[in-house]
Parts: sequence; C-alpha cells; structure tokens
Amino acid sequence: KNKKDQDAKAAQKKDDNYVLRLADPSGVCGAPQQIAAEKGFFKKAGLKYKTVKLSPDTNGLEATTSNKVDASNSLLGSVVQPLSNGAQIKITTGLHTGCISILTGKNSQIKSAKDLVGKKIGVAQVAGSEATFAKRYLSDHGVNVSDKHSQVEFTQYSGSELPLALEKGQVDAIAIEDPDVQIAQQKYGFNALANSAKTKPFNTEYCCVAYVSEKLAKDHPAVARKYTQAMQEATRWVAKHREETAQIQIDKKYAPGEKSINVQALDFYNWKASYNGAQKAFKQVGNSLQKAGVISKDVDIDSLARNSFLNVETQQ
Amino acid sequence: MVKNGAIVIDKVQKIFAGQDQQAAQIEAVHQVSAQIKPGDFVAIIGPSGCGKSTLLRMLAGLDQPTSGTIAVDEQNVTGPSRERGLVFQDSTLYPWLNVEQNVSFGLKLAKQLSKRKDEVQEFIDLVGLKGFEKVYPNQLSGGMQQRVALARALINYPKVLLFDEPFGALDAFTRMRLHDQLIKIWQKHKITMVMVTHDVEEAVYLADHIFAMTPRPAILKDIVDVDLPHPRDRNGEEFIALKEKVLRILNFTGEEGNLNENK
Amino acid sequence: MVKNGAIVIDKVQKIFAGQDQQAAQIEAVHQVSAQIKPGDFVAIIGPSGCGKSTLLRMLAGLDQPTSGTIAVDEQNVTGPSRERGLVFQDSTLYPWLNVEQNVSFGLKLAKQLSKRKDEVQEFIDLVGLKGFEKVYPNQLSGGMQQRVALARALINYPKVLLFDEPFGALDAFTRMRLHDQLIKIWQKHKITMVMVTHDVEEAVYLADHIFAMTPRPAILKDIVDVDLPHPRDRNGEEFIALKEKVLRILNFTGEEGNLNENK
Amino acid sequence: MLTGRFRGFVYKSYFIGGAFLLVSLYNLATLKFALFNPLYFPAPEAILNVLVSDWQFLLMCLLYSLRLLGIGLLFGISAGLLTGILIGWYTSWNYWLDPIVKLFGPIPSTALIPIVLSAFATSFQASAFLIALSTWFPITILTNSGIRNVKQDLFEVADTMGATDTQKILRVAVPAATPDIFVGIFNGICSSFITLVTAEMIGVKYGIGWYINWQRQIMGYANVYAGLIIIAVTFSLIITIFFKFRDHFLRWQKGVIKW
Amino acid sequence: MLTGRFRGFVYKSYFIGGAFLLVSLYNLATLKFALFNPLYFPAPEAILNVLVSDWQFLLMCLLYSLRLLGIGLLFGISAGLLTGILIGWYTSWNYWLDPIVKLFGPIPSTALIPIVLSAFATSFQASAFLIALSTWFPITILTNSGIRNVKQDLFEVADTMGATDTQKILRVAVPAATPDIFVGIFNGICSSFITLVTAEMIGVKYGIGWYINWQRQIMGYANVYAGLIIIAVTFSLIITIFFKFRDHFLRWQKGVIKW
Ligand SMILES: Nc1ncnc2c1ncn2[C@@H]1O[C@H](COP(=O)(O)OP(=O)(O)OP(=O)(O)O)[C@@H](O)[C@H]1O
Ligand SMILES: Nc1ncnc2c1ncn2[C@@H]1O[C@H](COP(=O)(O)OP(=O)(O)OP(=O)(O)O)[C@@H](O)[C@H]1O
Ligand SMILES: O=C([O-])O
Ligand SMILES: [Mg+2]
Ligand SMILES: [Mg+2]
Repeated sequence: KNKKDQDAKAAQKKDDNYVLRLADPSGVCGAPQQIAAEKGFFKKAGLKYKTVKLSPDTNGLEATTSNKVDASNSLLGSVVQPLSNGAQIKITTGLHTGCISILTGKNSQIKSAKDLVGKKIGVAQVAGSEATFAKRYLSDHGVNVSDKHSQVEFTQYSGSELPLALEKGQVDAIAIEDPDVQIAQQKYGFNALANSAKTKPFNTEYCCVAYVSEKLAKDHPAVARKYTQAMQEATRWVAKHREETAQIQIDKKYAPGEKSINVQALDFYNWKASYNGAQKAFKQVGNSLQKAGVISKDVDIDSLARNSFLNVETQQ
Repeated sequence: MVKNGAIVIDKVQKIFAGQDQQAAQIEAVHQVSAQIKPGDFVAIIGPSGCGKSTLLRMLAGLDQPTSGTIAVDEQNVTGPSRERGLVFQDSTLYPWLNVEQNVSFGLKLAKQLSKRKDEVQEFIDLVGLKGFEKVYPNQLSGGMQQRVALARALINYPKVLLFDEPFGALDAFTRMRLHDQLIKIWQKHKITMVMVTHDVEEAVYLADHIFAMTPRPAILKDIVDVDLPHPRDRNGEEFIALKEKVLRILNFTGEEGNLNENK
Repeated sequence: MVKNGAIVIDKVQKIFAGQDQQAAQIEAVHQVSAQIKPGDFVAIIGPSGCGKSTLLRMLAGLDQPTSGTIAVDEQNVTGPSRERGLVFQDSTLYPWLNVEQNVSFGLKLAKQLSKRKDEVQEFIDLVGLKGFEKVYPNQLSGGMQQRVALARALINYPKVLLFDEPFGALDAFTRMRLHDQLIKIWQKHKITMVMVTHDVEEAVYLADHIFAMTPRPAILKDIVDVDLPHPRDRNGEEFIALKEKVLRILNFTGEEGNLNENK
Repeated sequence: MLTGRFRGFVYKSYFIGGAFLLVSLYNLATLKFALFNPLYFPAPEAILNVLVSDWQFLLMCLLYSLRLLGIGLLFGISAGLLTGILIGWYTSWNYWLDPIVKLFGPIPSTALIPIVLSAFATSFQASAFLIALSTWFPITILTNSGIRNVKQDLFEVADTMGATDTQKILRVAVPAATPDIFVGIFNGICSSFITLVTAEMIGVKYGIGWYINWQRQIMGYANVYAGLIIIAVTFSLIITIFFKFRDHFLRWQKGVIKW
Repeated sequence: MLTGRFRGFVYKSYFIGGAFLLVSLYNLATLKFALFNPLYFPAPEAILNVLVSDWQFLLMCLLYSLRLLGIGLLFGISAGLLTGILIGWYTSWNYWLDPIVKLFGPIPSTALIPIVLSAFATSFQASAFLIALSTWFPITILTNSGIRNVKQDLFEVADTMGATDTQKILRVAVPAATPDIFVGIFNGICSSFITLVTAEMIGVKYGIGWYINWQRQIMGYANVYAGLIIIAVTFSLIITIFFKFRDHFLRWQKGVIKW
C-alpha cells in the first residue's frame, strides 16, 4: 500500500514537471488554444507548456503521431481517415461547430452539388478537413467522390493561393476555412455553395476537436486531463467573449483579416465543448466517408470511434 | 586554279602588352623583313621563346603586327583565311570528330562537302591513314594525329601552309618517316611551306631556306640556303656541314642557362 | 650504405589475356634472359609495341611475369619497391604539388621528410631547377617536368633507376642538355640505370650496353656494347659507326608499315 | 554466353542474399518484435500489397509525373544551353546576363511558388516552370564554363579554315563543351527531381509526388513507401539511361562521370 | 588604383542604369497603372520598407537558415566524400554500396519527409538530415568518378616509392579527384538550397524559407519578396565564396568551372 502511494507520488511529480508541447495554433477556429494561453487557463490548470511552430504542411496530426508535439487541435474531418490508418492519437473533446465553406466564382454557373460534376475543386490538402467536408457534401448529393473514381477533381494549392486559383479560373470551386472564407468573399465576391456552420446536417456537427498523442494519454493521463479541461474552459470563455476573442486573434497575429469579418465567423459557431458530441460527430463523419467510398468498407466505424477517444472525465 | 603563295614580310614588329598594367611590355619580334617565293620551303629556327611562333601566327593572320606589314600575293594579311593553313605543335584535332570528319571539317565549313566527298578519302590515303577513317583522335598515336592535322590543312588547298613545330612531340623513327611523306606532298602540291622548328637536322633535311633567328626579340640573323636535292642523306658530308653551319649561326654551345627554359 | 643493383632476368615471359574472352592472348615478352651488373647503364631499344615497356614494368614490379623470374641483388622481384625508381615517358608529376613537394613526396611517404629536409633542395639543384621550388607542374616546360621526375626518383636512393622513354616528348636541344645532366648524375650516384628508348643516338650517347629487341613478342636479339668514354662526340666516327650497327640490327629501313603505328 | 550470365548471377548472388537478409530483419523487427513504430514502418507485405493492388493508379500517377518532368526538363535544358552559350561566348550578353544568372540562379525554385502561381495561366505551367528553372541554373553555369574553357587553338584552327562566328559556336564551342554540359544536365536532373515533389504540391491532377503527399496526409504509410519505391526505381532508371546516352555521345572522351 | 576602381564603375554603369530603369518600369506598372495585381506584385517601396523595418527579424531567420544549411552541408559533404571514396577505391565496398547509392540516391529528399520526421528525435535533426541527404548524392557520384578517373600512372609512381593503401588514397586519389569533387559540391550546394525551403516546412523555429512560407500563408507578399531578395543575395554570396575557395584550392589546375 505504501509502495503504491510512493508510486503515485512519483507519477504526480513527473506530471508536474512535464512540459506539454503544443502545436502552434493559427486561424479563427484555433481560438480555444489561443485563448487558453492568452487568458491563462493552462497556467490555472497547473500546466507547463510550450508551443512548437509547425508550418501548415506538417499538420498537427503528423507532428503528434511522430511525438514532436503532445497535443493539438484540428478539424475532425482531417483525422478520421488517418485514424482508420492507425494514427496514434486520442481525441479528448469536441470544441465547436463551423468553419468551412465551398466557394464558387463571382459569376459562376455552379448552383448545386450536381453542377460540380466534372469540375475542379481547389483544397489546401487533398485529404484535409476542407476536402473531407466537400466530399461529404457532394456524396450526400449523389456525386461519386471515391478516391479513384471521383466525378470531381480535387487539386491542391497552398491555402493562401486558393482564392487566386479560383479567380484565375484554374479551379471551379474552392473549399476553405474561416476567416479566409470571409476575406475571399469580400475581396473577390465569391459565392458560398455550402457552409458547414449553416448547411444541414453539418451545422450541428462538431467540426473541431482537441486530441493528445497516444503516448501522452498512456504516460501522463493527468496532463492530458488538465489540457483538455483548460481547452474546454477556454471554449466556454470564447462563447461569451466573441468580440474580444476576435480582437486578441488580430492583435496577436493568430489570424489574418479584419475584426468585424472574423466576428461574423465566430458568431456562427456553436462554442460548446463536449466529449460525447465529438464522438457522435466522429461516427457520422466516418459513416458518410465510408458511404462515399473514401474510407474502406473493411473499417468498423463504431470500434474505430471507441478506440480513437480518451474520456478524461472517466479515466480515473 | 592558279597556285601562288609569294610572301613579303616588311619590317614586322610585335610588342605584347604586359600581363597587368605595371608589367613591362615584351617585344617578341623586332623589325623582320624577308621575301619567300611561291612554292619555297622555309624553315624558321631559333632559341626557345625568341618569337618564332609569334611570327608564324602573324603570317597566319591570328595575331596582328604592331608595325610593319605582311602580304601574301600582294594582298595584306589582316586576319586568318582559308588560303593560309596552319598545323600546330600539339594535336589540335577535334576530339569529338573521327579522322574522316576531322579531315573534312574545312569542306563542311565551306559547304563543299557533298561536292568534294571523294577527296576526303584521297587525302586520308595521302597521309597514309587508310583504314583509320572512323577512329577518334584519342585512339591515335601522336604521329598519326599530326598526319591527320596535315590532311585537314591540305584539303583546303591553301596557298601557304604554316607549321609550328609539328613533329616536336614525336619519336625519331616516326619523325623521319613523316619528313619523307611531307616532302612528297610538298613536291606534289607545290605549296609554299613555312615551318618553325627546334631541330636543326629537320630544318636541313626539309627546307630550301633556313631563317636563323636571334634570341628575343626575334631578328632575322641569317638565311642559310640548302641546295641539296631530295631525298637528302642525313649522314652525307654536305648535310653535316650545313647542320654545323646553322648551329654555329645559332651559337648553340650545349650549355644554355637552365632558367631560360621556363615557358 | 652499400649500393648494389645487380639485375638477373631469367627466361622472363609475359602473356596478356585478350580484352574479352573471345580475343586471342598477346605475348608481349618471350623468354628474355640477361644480366646487368651493378652501376651499368643499359638502353633497351626496339620497334614500337614490341614489349619494351612491359619488360621495364616487370623490372619495376608493377607487372608480374607469366613465367620466369627477375631478381635484384639476388632477391626476387614480387612487387614495386622504393629500391627501384621509375621515370615515365609522360609527365607523371602530381599536378597539385609544386616542384618541392613533388620531389619530397617519397620522403613524406617514408616519414623521413623532417630528417632529410635539406636534401630536397640539393636534388632540386642537382637537376638545375633552383628558383622553381614553388612552381606547379603546369607552369613548367616538358623538359623541366622530366627533370623534376628524375629528382623525385633519385631522392629515394634507389639501387636501380628505370626510365621509359623519358625524353621522348622533348625537343632536340633540351634533350641533349638533359643527356649530359643525366650522365653526370649517374657518374655521381653509381645507380644501375635501365632506359627504354626509341632514339638510337640517345642509346649510343648514354648507355654501356644496348639491348636490341625484336618486334613483338620481344626477344633479346643482340647486345651492343659501347666502349666510348664520356662525354661522347655525336659526330665522331666510332659513334656514327655504332649508331649504324644498332640500326642494322634493328633492321630499320625507314619504310615501316604505317598501320603498325596504331597504339 | 550462358556461362557469362551464370557468372554474372553468381557475382550478384551475395548482394541479392544480403538484400533478402535485410528485408527479413526488417520484417522481424516490425512484425514480430515491433521495434519500430509499425505505423511509420509498415510490413513489407503491406507495401507489396499496395504495389500489386494499386498498380494501375500508381502507373497513372507516374505517367503524370513523367510528363511534367519531361516538359520541365525540356525547357530547362534548352534555356540553360541557350543562356550558357550566350554568356559563354558573347561579351555583351555576358555583361547583361551574367549578373542576373548569378543573382537569380541560386534562388531555390521552391521559394518562388507564390510568384509563379500568379504569373502563369495554369498551375501545370507553373509547376513545369519551377522544374525548368531548377534545371536551368546548373546547366547555364556548366555550359558557360565549358565554352570558356575550350582551348583557344581549336577556334584558331577553325579560323584558318574560314569559319564564321556561328560555325565556331555550333561546330567547335558546343561540341567541345559537351562533357561539361553533361555534368550540368546531371546536376539539373538531380535538382529537377527534388523540385518535382514540391511542384506537385500545387494544383496537379495526379503525380507520384502528389500521391506520396496525399497518402502522408491520411497516414497511409504503406502507400507512401510504395510511392517511394516507384520513385527510386524510376529516377535511378532515368539517370542510368541518361548516362548510357552520354557514354554513347561522348565515346570520343575519356574520364567522364562514372555511374 | 583609383583609376582602376573608376574604370570598374564606368564599366558597370550601364548595368546599374539598366537595373534602375527596370525597377522604375515595375514601379510604374504596379503603382501608377496597376497593370499587375498589386497584392501579388507589391510596390518596391513596400518591399524596401519590409527590409528596413523588419531587418532584425529577417536577420535572425537568415541565421537560423544558415545554421541549418551549415550543419546539413557539413554532414552531407562528409558523408558524400566518405561514400565516394569507399565505392571509388574499394572493390568490396563498391559491390555492396554502389547499388544502394544508385537506387536511393536519386530519391528526392523532399519525398522522404514522412519517414525522416518519425525517424529523428527532433525535427531540426530531420531537416538537417534532408539537406545532408540531398547534398550527399551528387558528391558521392562525383567523388567516385573523380577517383576512378585518376590516371593509373599516378598510383604506380607512388607504388615505386613504397606507398601504403591509405597513403595512396589520401595523398594521390583524393587530391587528384578534387576538381571533380568540387563540381559535386557545387551540385550538392544547389540541391541543398532547393531542399532548405522544403526542410523548413517541418517544425523549425525560424528560417528564411519558413518566413517566406509563413508570409505566403498570410498573404504578406511584400515580405515574401523581401525574403526572396535576402535568399538571392545570400545564396549568390555563398556560391561566390565557395568558388573563390575552390579557385584558391585548385590554383594548380586549369579549366575549372567558371563563376
Ligand atoms: N599573347 C602573348 N602575350 C604576352 N606575351 C606573349 C604572348 N605570346 C607570346 N608572348 C611572349 O613572346 C615571346 C615569344 O614567344 P613565342 O611563343 O613566339 O616564342 P617561340 O620562339 O615560339 O618559343 P618556343 O620555341 O618555346 O615555342 C615569349 O617571351 C612569350 O612569353
Ligand atoms: N595491359 C595490357 N593488356 C593487354 N595487352 C597489353 C597490355 N600492355 C601492353 N599490351 C600489349 O603488349 C604489347 C607490347 O606493349 P608495350 O607497351 O610493352 O610495347 P612498347 O615496346 O613499350 O611500345 P612503345 O614503343 O610504343 O612504347 C603491345 O602489343 C600492347 O598492345
Ligand atoms: O484548428 C481548427 O482549424 O479548428
Ligand atoms: Mg613556339
Ligand atoms: Mg612503351
């Protein structure tokens, strides 16, 4: 009994000294981590942490699985397929809904999903959340988007160059994240074909999730818990302080754009952190990607969902 | 085709600017005047670095005299021309062309290759390289390379053929064989030939007139006429006497300073 | 240091495998036997491609005889050694080393440079290159390069010094000067010297014994002893007679087939 | 003939054996003992499986890449030769172009993506341009130095045969510079390979670099390895063919790059 | 001395004038007539402004890049020389290593990012490895061919002076191969530049490639251009210094690459 106590003490000590490595957060949707840092929620939870700069090409997921960072948050759509391939992360909470749109050119003839058949959609990553959202949207409307027989061509551009590609007619539509959506709409007059914060059934579905590496979940569950709770607290704070959040994002260069535009985006999202909501959304995304032929039929989505989550509430 | 090739060298002088602005100017050739009759074979002989190559390059039109003029058939030489062929000391064959292509290079430039295709083989045969048409220079011996260079110059039917120590790098056997070949070609084509050489025996064996030069700057010290019929006997009395005469004019003692040899 | 350098060549034969498996074997040297006394100067002379270089390389230990043995001072030659220096026809100076560094190369390899530093200058002076210590090979004339190669070989005090046509690429003046220098060095150091050459005059001027070889495969046809004191007179009667004797043995007619010259 | 082949086989057998041994060790380490993270180091069977089941798609990707590479190399080599000849031969071209080459040449084409994307009408053109650009620079440098190092004699011989300037460039300078030009092209090919993967990140439809990138996003590492194997074999083959061609072209020369 | 400098200035004046003219034209086209999209083609003032106001940050990025490049090149050049010598000199090393070099060498290091990321402890190591790898291949190939092309005579001379194998490698083979080795290093440097920009996409703290990439994400194109100008000047300078060093090292040689 004594020994068990000692062990627990040692573990406690180890956790206290652990410096959590977080992926450098950017973009409007990255608000929870930004706010947790800026408003001291991490500190309050007793976490030591540092951020690791990652360029967008090394998404947080890759950095987390290869143990370059311990935790990150990203769009749910981009983690389902990697998890089905064995990515070693555990989702700990959903953060909010939102934040992707499919845009078409100013005078585009494309008015529906069907109009996109035989056309090109520009995305930042061919398997990213934006592409995943577009595929689900199209698939829901009867367009075949399976990897090898897709009726729509997904081409990759760096995020900032996507509006340019659409403007120059190199693609017929683009799927991008906020606040690039608002900036591009304002600047080029693009039309929104679909918006995950508004279009059904996506508007009720968790879009953004926080996750930790499997290693952290195993070796330092207490740290994972503190991280998750701080993120959830930050999310609740954002829900109440959207204006201030937008201001912080602009001031600290977390996001480009203008405050008034970004606030519009933040306003659409439902900022309510939830574990169960995220798991439900995960199954929805998984099933619809399986139906669309993006995820193999062999994958059991339910057990994948079970294995991909870490419930920090029940862990102890 | 009227063959000529009379050369008049009139008070030719060549001064090289030094390497950089501080360095002194170098006078390589000083006031050389001479006349060469059409079809003559002239050998220019003189100590190392005296200015022989410079004189020859001016005859070819590759360098311009600082003062004085050179005329071939009463036309002033202002630049290189097909009329004046040149064979260098080191092989200057084009290594990416085989023997046949090297020999026909001049015809190709003048767009005469299709018309005069057969002559290429003739000239290859003339220098005794039948069977080597398709061989690249790096597979030929030094002697063979010089014969190809000779054929390459001859095929343009120049009025004047200039040689800068063409056999310097060859062994004695090969050299003797080429001497005889060259004399045959010269007798056949009646070209005016001017050959720079270090080798007194070579000069006496080949030339009608030997121009003996002083150390730098090159001045034409004396002209030795060789009135022996071809083929000449290298061990003949007259031959040896002429050799010794040339050596005496050049004042060659066999004990030249070593430092002069730097190139 | 006891200098020796007695060479015994015993029924040496060298057969080269053909280029690929189909090609015939080439016999380059056939059953050569000879003895060379310590301090002798031997010239090996014979037609092009007959196998002279092959024989010399076997003496150096760079090639192994197919059968027969070579012994130096009663020790069989099984590989190259510092005891047997070699000077090649083309310059084999290390282009990245200046004259001084080239000459001291052997000392550096043997880790004797610090001990024998002064000798480097001595040997540079010996071959008449004082003042050129810091110059790189590409700035030297061919003759100077060969003299550096000579100094580089001599500084290791080999018992035997082997030369493969060392002066082949030089002009007649330079060659004669080097002949005299070589004789002086030989007389001073009493090294056994074996020189392959094409040049009959060179052989008669330098050697005590001239080995005349047949066309391939090389067989030792005759040995001509030269009993003239140094310095020899190239125009002397005996000299010319010996030259003609060697030429007669080699059966040189001046009209060798051209095709044989391919290398 | 047969014995020759047999010998060749015997000669290679140790190597083949060694390769098998290595694959087995890797297999043991990943499958049996899980020494490496099996996500990043999938079993050889998994990789083989991708190659077998996905070969049509992979082949299509490869062909797309080869087309891009081919067009990029074609323009890059042509432009490199042209610039190299201009600055190597003409003093006035050298005056204007040489500083530009020296300043802009070393810029890695991957850094230029933002600019070329807006400068070209289609992103295929932009990608091809990036590849051409990375090829152009080393070829320019080596063509230029090849031409400047041609022995003066070779031009003088042509002069005494009445050659024009153009004839001296095309019949003397360029052939004499080919050994250097081939080194430049080798260099350019290496650069083009590196650039290809990056160039396929912008708006290409398919491509082997695109495939690797895509599979990396979804953590399909067996597919990533399959793509890498295809790249290794293809690129090695391209260089081998290039050197075979060079050996034939430069058969007159000794001492060329050994491959 | 002074007159020499003055002459140099006069000689360059046309070029400087030309450059000014070009900048003015660009200025007119963007500012006055808005011929190009001013977002992607910012006015020269804007770029200059970035250089002036952001110079400290840019300098820091540059130093980070130079450190990464320096470490990558150091390892790449060392490894390349070692492999090149091993396969160029030793038959047995050649037997085992040569096929590996030929197969793995041409793989663009940018395609290996997924693997190296997981294989190295830190992403700095991974980035440095990518740069080293891209440098290693051409240096290996050219060191190998340099050594194999050394004239046999040079070794035989050393033999007749009792040289050991190690002495023949270090005192004959390597010095004789230096001209080729330098071409390989030039090639390697070009490759390392291309790779740097990509390598700085994976988890580096700062870097000039990272800066360009970051500014590109947030559409700060004036900053992108400023970064490009710094890259152009720095890389050009690196190559110039490299060639100066080479010229000094190879002062015994004629006919080297002209820069
Ligand atoms: N382009 C040049 N610039 C400056 N000096 C030169 C040039 N060409 C030759 N010289 C100098 O002019 C002098 C004569 O050189 P030239 O080559 O004519 O001599 P040479 O008699 O042919 O010598 P060799 O017998 O060694 O060939 C030498 O001192 C040489 O250094
Ligand atoms: N390594 C080798 N492999 C095959 N054949 C060879 C080799 N070395 C020489 N030979 C052949 O052996 C013969 C004799 O060559 P060697 O070089 O000894 O002749 P040489 O008398 O020195 O000729 P030269 O006077 O031209 O130098 C030639 O036919 C040559 O082709
Ligand atoms: O990080 C997000 O993109 O939500
Ligand atoms: Mg001369
Ligand atoms: Mg020989």
